[in-house]
Amino acid sequence: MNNHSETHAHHHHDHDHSELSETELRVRALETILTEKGYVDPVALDLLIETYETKVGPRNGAQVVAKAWSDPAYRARLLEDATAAIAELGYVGRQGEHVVAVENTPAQHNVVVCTLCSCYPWPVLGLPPVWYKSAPYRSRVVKEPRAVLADFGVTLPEGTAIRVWDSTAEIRYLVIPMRPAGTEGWSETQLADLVTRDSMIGTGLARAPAEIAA
Amino acid sequence: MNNHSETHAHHHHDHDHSELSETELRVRALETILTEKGYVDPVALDLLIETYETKVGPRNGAQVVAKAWSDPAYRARLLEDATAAIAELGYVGRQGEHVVAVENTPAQHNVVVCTLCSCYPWPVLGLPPVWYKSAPYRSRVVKEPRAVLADFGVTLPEGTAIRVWDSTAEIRYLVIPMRPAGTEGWSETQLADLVTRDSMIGTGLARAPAEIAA
Amino acid sequence: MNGAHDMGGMDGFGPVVPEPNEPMFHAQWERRAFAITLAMARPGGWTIDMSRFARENRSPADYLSKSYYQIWLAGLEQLMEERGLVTADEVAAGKPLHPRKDVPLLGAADVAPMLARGGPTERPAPAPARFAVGDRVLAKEMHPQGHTRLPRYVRGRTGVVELVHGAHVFPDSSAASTGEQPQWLYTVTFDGAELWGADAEPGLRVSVDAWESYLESAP
Amino acid sequence: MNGAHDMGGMDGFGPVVPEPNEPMFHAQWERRAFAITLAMARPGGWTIDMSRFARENRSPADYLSKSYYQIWLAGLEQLMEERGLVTADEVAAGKPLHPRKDVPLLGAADVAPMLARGGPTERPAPAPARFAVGDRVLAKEMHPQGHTRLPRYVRGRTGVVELVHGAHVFPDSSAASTGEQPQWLYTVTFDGAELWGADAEPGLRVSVDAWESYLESAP
Repeated sequence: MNNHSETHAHHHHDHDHSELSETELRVRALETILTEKGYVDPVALDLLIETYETKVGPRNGAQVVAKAWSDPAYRARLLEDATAAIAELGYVGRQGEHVVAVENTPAQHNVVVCTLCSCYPWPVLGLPPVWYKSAPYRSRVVKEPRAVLADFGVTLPEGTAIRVWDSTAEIRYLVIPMRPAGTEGWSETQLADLVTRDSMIGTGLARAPAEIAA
Repeated sequence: MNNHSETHAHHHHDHDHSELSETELRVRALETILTEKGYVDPVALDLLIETYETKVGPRNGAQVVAKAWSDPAYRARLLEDATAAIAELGYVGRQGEHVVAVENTPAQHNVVVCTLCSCYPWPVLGLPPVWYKSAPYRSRVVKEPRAVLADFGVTLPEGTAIRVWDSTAEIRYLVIPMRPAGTEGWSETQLADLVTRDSMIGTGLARAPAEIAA
Repeated sequence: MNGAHDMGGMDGFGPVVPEPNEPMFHAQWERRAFAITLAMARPGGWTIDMSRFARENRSPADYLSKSYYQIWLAGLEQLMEERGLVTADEVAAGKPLHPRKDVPLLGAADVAPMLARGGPTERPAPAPARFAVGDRVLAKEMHPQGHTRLPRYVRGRTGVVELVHGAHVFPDSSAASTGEQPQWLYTVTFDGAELWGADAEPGLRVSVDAWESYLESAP
Repeated sequence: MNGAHDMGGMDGFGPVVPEPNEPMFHAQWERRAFAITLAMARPGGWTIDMSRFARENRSPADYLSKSYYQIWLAGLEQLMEERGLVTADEVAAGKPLHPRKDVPLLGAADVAPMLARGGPTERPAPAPARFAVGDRVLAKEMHPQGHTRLPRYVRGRTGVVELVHGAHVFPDSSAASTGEQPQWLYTVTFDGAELWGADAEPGLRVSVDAWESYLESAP
């Protein structure tokens, strides 16, 4: 699989442009056929796109993490049954039917991958970024996660063990990053601003307060 | 790796033609540079090509097999030290420095492959055919040799075990096919006509007398 | 199948290149490909396992040269073709040439409930679980030509059961249209050195989620 | 490296398609690519192991989309570039831009002796052989990022030593420019079921040629 989608900045083939046009034309033809045959409803298609472009994304997961940082009872429920605890906040459904939350500690850092395709917890993180679906990430992170983290500019202490979760079934994993120091007394809303998408996949850490001060 | 070389009959890409031209131009440019820099001698290049196009090929191996069929002492030497026994007939050198001969019997059929690249006993068989270097052959024959033999129209008796030799080092394997019935008293020259290239790789059998009668 | 999709442990793909401020889609056609793929699951009636197999069951060169949503499209076309919903001549012509099949439609009102429901795969257990947390298990050396979710890099390696997830739809049979055949599902964790030998990064542990028939008891 | 070249046991490549009356070369450029590759080994001074690694050390998509002699060319260009014999700007310009390096030439008179000599890899044994015919050995679970000749499909599997070939140049070190480091070389034979489990064809046995450091004693 190409590391980058066709329209990404890095083009490796001279013939990308004609392939792009071919693909565009093919998708248009398919949609025309499906619509004319009455297999799809154009309004439903627009709704599907709108849902994932505007409603479902890593802000959902950030709320979950911020609440777990703030509320020990919620944290306990999240670690016990993440699917139910996440549903308390209204995040349910497709590609999040069975969720397990895994918590980072100074002793263990968790990283999530799907080596076989692109499994990812949609209700809390939205659709996965291109790099998550790419061959470099899928091939390397189960063997050399520290080298992969270096590609993200992340260096972990030597004493921290790395635990990689390969999502080969319908279980979806959500990483709970470590709460940054200097956030005592912060509200859940403030804390959620520190929780990045990558920190919930394990290829990043939660932001330090200084990073969002500017 | 493409199953077929670029000029093979089956083209899978619309842009084969332009790629072919690009490759052709690149090879010409390389040869020009190498010649002008004095790194290669054009006469030496022609000699290399002429050698493998006209002098080295499966007729060499067929002589070896025919002699082994005819001469029990030679057969014994071939099975004991194939490199030396083949050198007796003058076939030596590059990609045949260390040869092992493996004999087909009713109980065991031998097949040779190089899953990692294209290792092949040049002095006795010449350069390998495209299929031998192709992904379908290299990927499948170590796992489902009977299915691969079916692609060659070869069906072995159920009781015949299949032994696949993956040439992962500099040892080269030469299969001695079974001598066809009805060839009693034939000369080595006559017998050699029955020995096909594929029968010495293990993807074929020696031809029956009836097959060459016509 | 041992296809190009089973990438864990492969070398040579280069660095991971995160894209700052990456948009959800990189082209209009990706939006539409995404939406028609989701919408067609209702009239198509295929399972997620059939979808995955349709995407991965192609030559490695083809898989590796297509972008993510191009693979989705290729898989979708194959699933529709197999069921006679949309045929190759129609795609070539860019218009319907054959009568509509009588299949249900995903209407606009169905979208939110469909997404909220998702596709839970947990099922009543057909038998007691064979393994428990802490058991040492061997991932079988298996190489089926059909769909499977046991990656090559753990096959033949020994790990420890870390989580037990209940019984879940078995993807190998679901993809092959031979039914859900639910099995117990386990998270099995392997030491890096067990998977990669001396070439593993120190301190690494890796888990996969593995169905019961992928596993054997290990000493 | 676990590259696309290590194909044993992969699925999805389709049938083997023999070509009747196949010519030795399918285009004039293939003849020339073949010849310049053979001829450049003398001035280049690289080993066969370095050549193999130069060919296989590329992204899987690249390896799988190139034809056989296109891979040879790409490998040759890389080897020449690394040694400053021919540089990328020269290939782009189609003519020499930098001075010739002082390296030996393969002259016409050298061709026959060079081909007749070949490149024998047997060397005096540095130590007694650790294994003997009939020994049970385990192919190590190893995943080096450099060149190796132990295919993935036998790693972690147990076989039997069938032939002992003497000590041979070790490709892993030879490709890495760390010398010949000769090791004992064995033909190790595996039952099909050991390699492929229940998915093996019945009665199958497969061997690889394996250097001593690829192997461990097995019970």
